[in-house]
Amino acid sequence: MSASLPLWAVLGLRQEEYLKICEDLGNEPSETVLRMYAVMWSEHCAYKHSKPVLRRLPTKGPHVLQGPGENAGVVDLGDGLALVFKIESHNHPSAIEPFQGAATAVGGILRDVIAMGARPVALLDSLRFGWPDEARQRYLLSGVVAGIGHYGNSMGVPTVGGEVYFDPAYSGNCLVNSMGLGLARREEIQRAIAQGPGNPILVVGARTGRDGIGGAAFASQELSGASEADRPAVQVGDPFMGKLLMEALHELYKAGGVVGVQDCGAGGLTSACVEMANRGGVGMEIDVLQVPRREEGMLPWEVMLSESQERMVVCLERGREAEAVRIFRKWGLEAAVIGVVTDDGVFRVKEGARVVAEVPVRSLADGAPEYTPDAREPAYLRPLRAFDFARLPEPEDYGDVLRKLIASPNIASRQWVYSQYDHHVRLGTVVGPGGDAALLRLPGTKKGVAVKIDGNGRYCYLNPRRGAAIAVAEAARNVVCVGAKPQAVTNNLNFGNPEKPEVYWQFVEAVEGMAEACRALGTPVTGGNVSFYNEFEGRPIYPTPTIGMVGVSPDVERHVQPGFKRPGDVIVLLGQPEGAHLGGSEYCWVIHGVVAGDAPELDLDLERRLQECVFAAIHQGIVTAAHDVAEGGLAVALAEMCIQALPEARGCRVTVPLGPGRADGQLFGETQSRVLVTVGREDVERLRNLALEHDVPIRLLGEVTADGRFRLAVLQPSPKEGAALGRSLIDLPVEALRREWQEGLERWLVPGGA
Amino acid sequence: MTGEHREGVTGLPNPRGEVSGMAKFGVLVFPGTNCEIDVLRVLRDLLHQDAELVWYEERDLERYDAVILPGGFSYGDYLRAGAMARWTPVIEAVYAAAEKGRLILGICNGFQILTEAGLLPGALQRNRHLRYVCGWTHVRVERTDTPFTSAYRKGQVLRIPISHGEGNFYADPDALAEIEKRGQVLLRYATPDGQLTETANPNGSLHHIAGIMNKAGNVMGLMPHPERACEAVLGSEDGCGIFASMIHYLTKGRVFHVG
Amino acid sequence: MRYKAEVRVTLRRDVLDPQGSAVEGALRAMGFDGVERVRVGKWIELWLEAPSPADAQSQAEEMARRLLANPVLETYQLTLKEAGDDR
Amino acid sequence: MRYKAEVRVTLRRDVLDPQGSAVEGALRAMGFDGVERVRVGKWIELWLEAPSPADAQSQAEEMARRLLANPVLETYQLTLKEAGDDR
Ligand SMILES: Nc1ncnc2c1ncn2[C@@H]1O[C@H](COP(=O)(O)OP(=O)(O)O)[C@@H](O)[C@H]1O
Ligand SMILES: [Mg+2]
Repeated sequence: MSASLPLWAVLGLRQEEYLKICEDLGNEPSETVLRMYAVMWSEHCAYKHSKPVLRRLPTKGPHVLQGPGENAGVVDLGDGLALVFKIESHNHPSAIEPFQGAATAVGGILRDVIAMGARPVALLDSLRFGWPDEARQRYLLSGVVAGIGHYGNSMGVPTVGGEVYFDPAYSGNCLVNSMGLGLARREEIQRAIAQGPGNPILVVGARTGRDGIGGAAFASQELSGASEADRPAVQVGDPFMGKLLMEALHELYKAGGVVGVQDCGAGGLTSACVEMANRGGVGMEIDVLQVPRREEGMLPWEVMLSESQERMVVCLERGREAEAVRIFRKWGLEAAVIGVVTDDGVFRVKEGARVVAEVPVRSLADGAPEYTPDAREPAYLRPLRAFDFARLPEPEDYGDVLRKLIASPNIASRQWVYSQYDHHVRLGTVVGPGGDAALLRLPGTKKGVAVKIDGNGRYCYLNPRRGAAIAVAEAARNVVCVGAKPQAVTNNLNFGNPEKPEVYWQFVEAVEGMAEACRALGTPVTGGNVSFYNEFEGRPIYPTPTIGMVGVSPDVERHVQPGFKRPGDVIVLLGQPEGAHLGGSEYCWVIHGVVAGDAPELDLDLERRLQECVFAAIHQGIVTAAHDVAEGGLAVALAEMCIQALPEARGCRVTVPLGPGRADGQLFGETQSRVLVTVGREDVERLRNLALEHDVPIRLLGEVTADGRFRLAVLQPSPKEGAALGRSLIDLPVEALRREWQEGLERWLVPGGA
Repeated sequence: MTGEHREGVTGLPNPRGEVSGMAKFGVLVFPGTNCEIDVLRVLRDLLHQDAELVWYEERDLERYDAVILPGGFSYGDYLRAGAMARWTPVIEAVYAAAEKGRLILGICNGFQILTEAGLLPGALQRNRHLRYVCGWTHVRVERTDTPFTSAYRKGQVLRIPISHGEGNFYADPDALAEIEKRGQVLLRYATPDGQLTETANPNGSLHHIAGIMNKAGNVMGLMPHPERACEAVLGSEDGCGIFASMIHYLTKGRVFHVG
Repeated sequence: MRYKAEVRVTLRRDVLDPQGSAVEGALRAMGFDGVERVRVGKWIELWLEAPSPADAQSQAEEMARRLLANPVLETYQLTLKEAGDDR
Repeated sequence: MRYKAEVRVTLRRDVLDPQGSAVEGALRAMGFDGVERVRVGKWIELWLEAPSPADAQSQAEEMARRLLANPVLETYQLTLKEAGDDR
């Protein structure tokens, strides 16, 4: 740290920002004030580079009760119930200390849900690491997974789904995104607002220590080898305290008198208080001496900026303080009145009688300048998109390719991961991890909530606009595959440094693509999170928007899963009948070591029709299994359905008519808008009619067998007019595939193999 | 979950259908307990019993026919799972209830608390592979002449989920021999067809022990979560028999034999 | 007076120590071939006020016996010292 | 020669110790009113073969630094002694 730099520069503010602060204040800020600004105006808190772009997202819909802007989004589920959901990232902390970084991510997202007045009912996680051949990546994965389990399990919230991908692009900067869902009755929804001059402000939960000071600023910088030295004390999550806090808050909500609540996340007390005051259009006065502390000798700005976990700020109606304190004490927690709502629009921090900071709420909360940096298409794109796939040899042994693909750490079973998460607690999990989307039942109704988290960074690297749209489409498709109707989206935008024109271009493109897809599918965005500066030593990660999609099932009994159920059932491909798209595929990466081409094409209109058709078919009760075609393409999707089949239905015989393009592209390419379903012979006609009605292409591929073999043949047009030649390409015992799939990930992780 | 499938509920044709009487259950809540609502739902909504939550500071459990210590993370599972809950006021009352022959059932964390309290022998160590593990397991019923297992057939294999980081049952060789000799083992992890193989043991428990009772036969602890296996829509109804057995015993005043 | 008790909790000899074995395996994999055996236990420091060293000692003993170690699995060793202001 | 290294791993001062706090609360609730503060760390014993005490020391140091303690959160103290046949 150079002595010659002014404090504002050391704290990461730009000169123009400093000047604007002076202007807003009418004088030069004190150190305390400046430090609060540095945090509140950091990218992480102020969304300086993203706000203008995020406005392009559709956020309204008939079911949306709360769009972006509160702690979490809310959609109406009918029957007086509301679903609260939100996603958060904890990428940098997890790269430094995977266990605690991931644990605190879960704690944070749960407090967002709790702050909305809801009971958390489910968690999902979206993870990205470098290739698992590096010991460091395995260490990160193990730590992150254990950390997520540590917090979620202890809180009694099931982790019902998620995703894990490996790619060298994430070697220096892993991604840890965590999604939380909660349920509340509509009238129980809380807001993060402070109102009513004279009303008391309380901090509840844990004591305040020096941990995590500057965390928001830390998240707003690139990682480098040198990050170690200047990072804040690592925050340690305390799920036990988190659980007590949750119970105490729910008791408090029930008791009444709560005006508003907000979780203390990035920016600590400052951020929570200022945002609450800003939403209410009021001022606030805080006395740092009233804040219960864990450490001695803390300075006022340390108290105001600490990111100690398991704390919330509550604004109560006057006179309700004693009751609140009693409730928190019952749960063994602190609840301290630290300030009061005022009517002057000023955020005033005092240390006893001494005023240490006075700032206009609006300036601190909302006054950061917005930036629209230059955007430039990255130079890497042209050569990559021009890649000549003819250079890649076609496989000699398709069975061997399938074995390798199914064992890829990006496709293999994730059981090693999700077995470390309690996914049953609360008795709501009808479909847990392992299938397409998770399905939770809604107590007291026949209905259910489906949820999926999705995002393919490789597609976005090749085409951020289309890649983001695919993420939305795929998440929705997965939700449909368990019998639910997609409703709304939360998202986490993980990108590099937005001040780089190439990264900013990726960002803008991705948001546009996401917006298009959300519009086309009728799934508004109710919130999300932006994580920039995901770089290591100057190299950005793949642009990685993750989409959290929620849907509603009218009848949870009518759900299906990917595994085959009955020998003799007919296997049907709905959606895009032909396609040999190789770009960005797992096949190209695993077999040829190539990441190139363009992301697969996406016809959003066909996608919507397909989803409506699958939904209708499931609710007519004719579908016995359903699975979307994703990474690994048609052959892998079929293999997954075999592997997950009931013992008596473990096998299939399919014939794929070859269309234009390479056979490997047709079997392993990741052509979009495809769903595989099975139906009984007697129902094929009904399915055909449905497909016709929805204008969705339909192709019968074969049937489920009981012989334990995976048989795939292709039909090639023969030189003779009108005839076709059948050729068997794959004939393997399902058990062999199952073993590859089951052990594919574990082989990397468990010493000495699975 | 994939590849594991229910055998269909055996034993009582309909374990719930057999439940006629009503007993009074106290379900204990320690700071950090998180399965109390699940247990309550099964007892009240599915089995129509009189059940209520009991805060850990309660010192009197006289009014309950049976006491259940549900799963979760009492005191965060810090130090050792169950270690701190064991020293809370309600445990004195649990001793008294056990003494009087009331039924006591500890599930998962509840089992850990009961061993810490010395109401059940042995201890639950960290899982052999050191990872938390959640998933479906199969357990074989070793005895049916007890108040907790009478709704099952001997040798019946139940499909019930587990979810724990410290479920690795340990007792020193003498204690273990004693437990076996007295027939205190009620459930063992097994394959779906009842074999005791290495891979069927999810946590390294000695002798595949998943559930045991005390010498007197009125205190049981088990690591699997029977309350999570009481509805077909959640994947299994096999766990219901534990509660059904208890209710039968409490309302008919005797152990009930099926077969 | 303030005292500091240090309690070392170790697994009994005959109890398997999966964590110790894992560390041992990891150390060998890192190239520390000389490692023969590793055992992992707990190290608990506690500060307390007590009227006398004897009282502090007996309190600390009791805490260790009742809560800090589980006799089925573990044994403990305790040392007591006067504590200044170190925490 | 055989050596035994004892490694005490403790949380850094400024790092929150939820486990310690919970134990502290439990001890007070058990009636040990004099308890002021509890911190929970690890106690690792390892036995190793090494050509000399200096070598054993430097190996043990390296193990502690690289694996046994997580420098982001913890610090360690190491003592080395010659080991007989005790395990
Ligand atoms: N990190 C994770 N946490 C929990 N569940 C996961 C995680 N990663 C994957 N899963 C679950 O494993 C299954 C397969 O994952 P994935 O291959 O990513 O599915 P998809 O191709 O449908 O995106 C899904 O049910 C998913 O929810
Ligand atoms: Mg899928």
